[in-house]
Amino acid sequence: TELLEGEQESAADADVPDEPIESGLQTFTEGAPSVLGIQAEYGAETAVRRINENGGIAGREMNLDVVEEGGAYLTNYQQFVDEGKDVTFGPISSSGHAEMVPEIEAQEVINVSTDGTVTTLYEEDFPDVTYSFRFQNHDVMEALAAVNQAVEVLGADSIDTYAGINPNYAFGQDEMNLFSQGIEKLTGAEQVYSGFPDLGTSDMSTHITEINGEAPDVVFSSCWGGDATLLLEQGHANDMFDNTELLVGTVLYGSANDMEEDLVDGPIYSGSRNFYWGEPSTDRWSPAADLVDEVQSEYGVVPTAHFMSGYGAVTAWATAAEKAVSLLGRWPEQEELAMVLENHGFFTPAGYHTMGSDHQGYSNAHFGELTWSDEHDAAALQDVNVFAAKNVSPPPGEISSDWIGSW
Amino acid sequence: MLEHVLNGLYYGSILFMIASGMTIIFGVLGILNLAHGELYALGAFSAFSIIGFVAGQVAAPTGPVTAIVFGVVVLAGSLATAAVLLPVGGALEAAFIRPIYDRDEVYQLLLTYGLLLVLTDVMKFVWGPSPVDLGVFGGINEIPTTELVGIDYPSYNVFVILIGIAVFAWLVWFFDRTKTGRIVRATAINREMSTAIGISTDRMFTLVFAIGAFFAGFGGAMVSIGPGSASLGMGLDWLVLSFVVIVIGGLGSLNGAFVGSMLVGVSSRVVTPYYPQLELAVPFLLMVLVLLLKPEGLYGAWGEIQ
Amino acid sequence: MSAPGSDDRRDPSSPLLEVSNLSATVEGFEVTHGLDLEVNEGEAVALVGRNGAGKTSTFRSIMGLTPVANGSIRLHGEELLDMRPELIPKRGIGYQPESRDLFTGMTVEENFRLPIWTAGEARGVEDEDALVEEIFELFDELEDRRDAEVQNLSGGQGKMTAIGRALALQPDLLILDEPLEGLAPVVVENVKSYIHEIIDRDISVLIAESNASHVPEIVDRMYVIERGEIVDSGDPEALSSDEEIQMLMQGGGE
Amino acid sequence: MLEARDLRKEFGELRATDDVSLTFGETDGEMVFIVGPNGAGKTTLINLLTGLLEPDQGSVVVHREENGGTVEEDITGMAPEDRVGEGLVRSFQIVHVFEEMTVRENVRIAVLSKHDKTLSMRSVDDGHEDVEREIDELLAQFRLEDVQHEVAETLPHGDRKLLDVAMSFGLDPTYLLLDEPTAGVATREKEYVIETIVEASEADGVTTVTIEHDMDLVKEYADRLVVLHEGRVFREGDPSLLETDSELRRVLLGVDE
Amino acid sequence: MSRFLVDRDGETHLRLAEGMELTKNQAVLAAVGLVALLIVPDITRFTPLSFTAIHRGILFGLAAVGLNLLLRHTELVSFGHAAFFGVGAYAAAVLASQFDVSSGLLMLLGSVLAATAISVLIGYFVAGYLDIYFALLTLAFNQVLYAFVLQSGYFNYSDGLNVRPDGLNPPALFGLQLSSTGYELVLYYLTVVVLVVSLLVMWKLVNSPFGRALDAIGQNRTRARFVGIPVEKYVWVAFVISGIYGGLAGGLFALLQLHVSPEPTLYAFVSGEILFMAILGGFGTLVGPVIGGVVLVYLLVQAPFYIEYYNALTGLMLLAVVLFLPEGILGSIPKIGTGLSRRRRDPGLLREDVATIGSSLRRGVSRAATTVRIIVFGVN
Ligand SMILES: Nc1ncnc2c1ncn2[C@@H]1O[C@H](COP(=O)(O)OP(=O)(O)OP(=O)(O)O)[C@@H](O)[C@H]1O
Ligand SMILES: Nc1ncnc2c1ncn2[C@@H]1O[C@H](COP(=O)(O)OP(=O)(O)OP(=O)(O)O)[C@@H](O)[C@H]1O
Ligand SMILES: [Mg+2]
Ligand SMILES: [Mg+2]
Repeated sequence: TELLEGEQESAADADVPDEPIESGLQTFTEGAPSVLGIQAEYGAETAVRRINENGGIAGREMNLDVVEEGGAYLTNYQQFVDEGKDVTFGPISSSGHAEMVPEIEAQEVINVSTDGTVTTLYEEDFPDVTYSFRFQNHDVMEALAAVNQAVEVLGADSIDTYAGINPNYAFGQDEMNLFSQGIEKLTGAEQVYSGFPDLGTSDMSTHITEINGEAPDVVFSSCWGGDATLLLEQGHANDMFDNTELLVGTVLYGSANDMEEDLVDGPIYSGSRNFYWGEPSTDRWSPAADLVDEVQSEYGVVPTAHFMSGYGAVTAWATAAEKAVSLLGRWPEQEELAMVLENHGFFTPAGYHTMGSDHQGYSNAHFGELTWSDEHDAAALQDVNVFAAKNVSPPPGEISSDWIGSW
Repeated sequence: MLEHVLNGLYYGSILFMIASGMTIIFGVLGILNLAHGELYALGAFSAFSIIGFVAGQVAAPTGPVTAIVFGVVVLAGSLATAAVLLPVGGALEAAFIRPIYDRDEVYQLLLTYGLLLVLTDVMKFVWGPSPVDLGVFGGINEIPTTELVGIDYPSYNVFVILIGIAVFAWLVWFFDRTKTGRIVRATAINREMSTAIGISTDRMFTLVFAIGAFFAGFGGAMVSIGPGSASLGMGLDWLVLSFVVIVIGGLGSLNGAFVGSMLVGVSSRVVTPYYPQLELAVPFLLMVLVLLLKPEGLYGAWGEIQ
Repeated sequence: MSAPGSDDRRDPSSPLLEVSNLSATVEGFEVTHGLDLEVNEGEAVALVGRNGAGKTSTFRSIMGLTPVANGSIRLHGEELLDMRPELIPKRGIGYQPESRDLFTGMTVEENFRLPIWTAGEARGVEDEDALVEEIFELFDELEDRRDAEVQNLSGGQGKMTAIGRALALQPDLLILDEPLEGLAPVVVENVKSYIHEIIDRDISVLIAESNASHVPEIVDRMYVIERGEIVDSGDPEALSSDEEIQMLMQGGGE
Repeated sequence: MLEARDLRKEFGELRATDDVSLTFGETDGEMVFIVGPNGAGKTTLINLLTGLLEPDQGSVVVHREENGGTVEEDITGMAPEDRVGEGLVRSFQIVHVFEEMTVRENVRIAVLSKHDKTLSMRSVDDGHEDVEREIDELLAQFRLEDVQHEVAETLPHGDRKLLDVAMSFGLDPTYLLLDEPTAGVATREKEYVIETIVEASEADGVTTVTIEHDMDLVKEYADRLVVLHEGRVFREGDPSLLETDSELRRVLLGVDE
Repeated sequence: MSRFLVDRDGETHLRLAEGMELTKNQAVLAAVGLVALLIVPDITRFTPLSFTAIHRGILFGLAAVGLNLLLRHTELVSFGHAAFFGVGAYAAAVLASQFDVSSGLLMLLGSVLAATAISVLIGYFVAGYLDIYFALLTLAFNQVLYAFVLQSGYFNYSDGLNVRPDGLNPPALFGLQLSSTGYELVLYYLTVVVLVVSLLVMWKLVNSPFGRALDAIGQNRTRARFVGIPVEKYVWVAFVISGIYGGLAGGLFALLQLHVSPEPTLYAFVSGEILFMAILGGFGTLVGPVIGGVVLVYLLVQAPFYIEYYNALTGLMLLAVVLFLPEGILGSIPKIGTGLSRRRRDPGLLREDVATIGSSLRRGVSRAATTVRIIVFGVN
């Protein structure tokens, strides 16, 4: 009978070890950045749970260890490798990711980063890697989606000035940079102010005061987590939304669970990376349709794009592993799996993704107006625009700023 | 410009509430309390529970009367929050810090650092690893204080600036005018002789630590009520900033802590828009500058409260 | 400056201060060994001995500032060793330490007022201002420096302030540790006469002095201390004429 | 010769040193005593001379014999440690020693400094025999051999004073300024301390300037007397003034005649 | 007695060089320590101990040894040692990523030079300050540097720089381009050599007249000045030496981590940690800071893998050291040694210990409760 069953399902008779797959995730589990990190953890856990409920990967069950990434990226990865993990996920931090890439190449254990978003990372610093991947969109997709959204809402002609409030570290600087390039190219607008409050600050009033003074048409922000709520709270308190036409934030929605109803009031548009649970329409596909309810009942939060960074990273690797087993008829070596991951396409509740040949994920980008959902008692997006990957990110191998320059 | 200055005063007021506690504790106990930032964080977290509960008992403001009621309720809540820190501070002093007064000061650093780590995890245990946000900020800003005087500025910030000034005035009054205050100062200056004139130094120290914790908690509540949220590790930056403040002002000097806070607050807010890259460095540059010009700080008093 | 009213903890039959079998330790070393000492009501007593004999340590033990391994210290018959140290001044001992230990950053006047605030009630002080003025009358050199912060006083001015502060407790017993050290001759004479005045006001005095020549003029009785033990006691005049004692007192011969 | 020229120092309203001009060491090995009531400005004067305080006005000048002539050097504003190099050494009213070092180590620091060896990286225990020998001599001179391995902070008060003075001597002073070296020292030892100072100053031609409150000692040992009062030089001259000058006796001793 | 054995105060001392002597116990401890250092790579292969965590601890320990020169001798608490550590690390990283220097040793040289330069500069400003002012002024310079690096594109902002000359492979050591495990091993032994040499140099230094002069400065500045020691200059020199140790450690850290970013190398809390390592290990000893470094780094790095409340674990352990090992870990070994041997002889003492700890805990709690009651309710 074993043989018979084997014939039906090619993967099942493959030469696959019995012991479970050991995997490790490093993410921000506490403090201010845990707003993202815990979503990513929930996402990864949800993906693993679903995998195991469906019989594992080629029959192998999957275990996931989670550790706080704060400052210890490299050590965390090394410890995971020491413990014999088959695959590792994370981190969120872009500097952590940059630090890890060469080590991953040296240790030859695949890592799929959940986030780690600075554009130059794979474009310029590590154009040619084997074992290191990132699932998430890179900054350019977010920033350009924001540009497109602004143009969509106000029209290119009525955008003359813009300003930015972005967190003071590589990610924030990168996002502002790309946004400037994009919006100046499309509208010829002029930058009137750009402030970089500290990451995790408790006061942004200076920057908001400056914005009020300059009254730009568009304000761009890549603030996330507590910074995003802070921006909205202080923005409202200081009447910032009376002084600007539009606030486009790349990941304001990441703080959906922390926002109060009165905060989302005003011309505020937020990106949600590759995932928003109303988009793409998920009614017919149960993994997507059930997700929001499942997450709300399991964890008491609505899943955000950062949830999908954990979910997607695990799924990217798991689907590639399954594909490799069915191709090879045995469990793949790290190198083989890495090859399968390149140009690998797969589905998540966020739709269809591809892992580019440059080792970073490509997917559609979502942008919508921030509103309040009574049903989920959390912030939500309405009138969501979906920008196709090829419109907001350069083709693999091309450098973003060159590509924007060629518009 | 006026707004930048106001922003600076707002920021400085919160800083003062934290730094003043630190100054008092340093001035009297001679302890540089590295856990002070965590006491502040504890205040922020407690505010989430206490004010959250208290404010939940009244409706958010709709008109002037309800606004005032709401404001009073929140203020009472923040006092209650700070009051929670009194026993916490007192207990920490009596149980951990008291045994090491006579030890080399570096052990005091190590011990308070240990407390810092433990307190962080206590908060993680009680409130979980993620930030919590109180969310009454918007409600307070509906209180139309500033429109009444014709400027358009968030009521909450004005409220905090006023509280900062009130706290300063109270502290100065307490230490300079009241007998208890001056007895505390005497204890700070010479423990043995204080004992020899009948002061219970143990109790004074506990009291002072508790007062320091009280104001840290009050500062925490202010931030928690405000646009910020309570999160683990939120105390670290403020801890370092309070160092800056008390050094600029002069160690152990309350006037110094006040002027220092306001200087740090205003200068960083005024400089930032013109030289955004300096936002992080301004307080430290200011500190270096002050120390090079006036080595003992603006009101240097070497361990005495004045 | 009168002593406060009756107190039921007191035992009228015992001496004012009774130190017996005292062994005090400093940094783990025993510095006095079974020392006995008495001060009666209205009496002025000196503790005389060379440097390091243990005078300061004895005083600090009485004030509860130096740990005591063994022995007993009674004031009005009440054991002080069982007491929290801050209660000792409230029971009526005023202490002028060897190094002045003033409350720096505060004025002379504040230094006088502090003890009244902390222990005035226990000492039965009724009129704070009057007591302070009385002390300034005693040390009229300080009158000018009343509002000076004490760290800016000269050596002698500081010493006077320290004595004045002890007096502000309205003590029954005044302990003076080397009150004449570093004082100009003119002030030495003054302080001596103040001490007489103090004694006249029914305050008992216990003085440590390493300079033996002043002692007979001040006290009624003296103890000679050597290496943490009392080696002799009695009338100062008589003792001072004793050759051997003279040697010990003056810190000579070994 | 050490000269104070028109020195003035004010603390707020109070003029602690008021236009003081004095010279010390006109004759070799001169022993000058500074006396005066408490708060007269004695310590302040020494602080000004040794560089602990900077004067508001006036200067401190050292005269040196060089190639037969005398050279004047204005040392106002010079750092205290450099004045030590000029031979200007002091002790303190409140004892300043290295509390956690033994007596011997304390003295060693002074002697090493005298020999300009404090930057040396050779081990302390080896190769500094001359230093060790000098330490032995000093310890003997100040009767500190018995306690040489005691830690300074555990010493009785008198021995600490002695140590303080011994260290000053270890620096090979030309001018030694001593702030109440005998205060708190038992009577017999007082004489001993002063006698040691006298001997040493005579032997090496050290000019000593000593603040003292004990007039018996002053009468016995002073070559010259300087009386300060309210910041000014009130009297200057022979110690016999103490017997003869009735105004001085009133100010200093409180004797009304 | 042979050339290497000398007799002092009736005890045989092992004589290493002029003025460098060890008592018997010290010699045994030193030998054990050295052997332990050498076999760390083997031990970690057979046990779950983490090799890199220990390596990292030793590096930080080296920085702490440098800091201890100020702490133990001039009695100055530096809260800004990360400035040198970070500058050392960044110097290596800049050489590797901006100048394509591929030799690890050259990078180390760069670290030392950069740290020297920066400590000369900072030292010039801080040498005249004391106590807490010194501590906080060093902290301020540290933070200014941190803010500067964080804002600077040259240093690649918060993302930091790679210490890989060709982008992927580690630098060459002794001219060898090694595989990753080989590189780690060679680097480890290089670290051990650097550490031992640094310790010997420090030993020599603190036992020289210069070391004594620093002691004198620490104990009484005024007096030191008045025995003719140019206090500020000497403090400055000590500061620079201490900075060089920090820079060296930072350079090695860069070589180990192969990536340098501001937060783990330059942030004020790194300074704090270096300070705490010295205290934890026993700042009254020469080697204590190394032990403190290994222990603290190990706890900070590894604890998160084992328990959720890892901060509390570290914190409690620090509290325990402060309260029960009053001289730090190494500093308390002699006392523990005698205590243990007494207990071996008299096991009854052990029961007493438990009773003492119990009662002191109880006392602490009741003391806390009483005081709090008094404060809150005002009842006595
Ligand atoms: N901190 C200390 N550590 C160890 N021993 C000490 C300490 N302080 C004092 N002693 C010792 O205690 C003994 C008694 O000292 P004490 O100060 O009581 O003497 P004293 O009679 O008051 O001397 P003096 O006339 O100098 O004031 C001395 O032998 C001294 O060495
Ligand atoms: N730092 C200071 N600030 C303000 N006033 C000071 C300061 N130092 C000294 N004084 C004042 O200057 C005057 C002279 O002080 P100084 O110490 O020189 O006196 P002295 O002659 O040494 O007295 P004594 O014999 O009592 O030691 C005193 O009135 C003193 O109060
Ligand atoms: Mg004494
Ligand atoms: Mg004087």
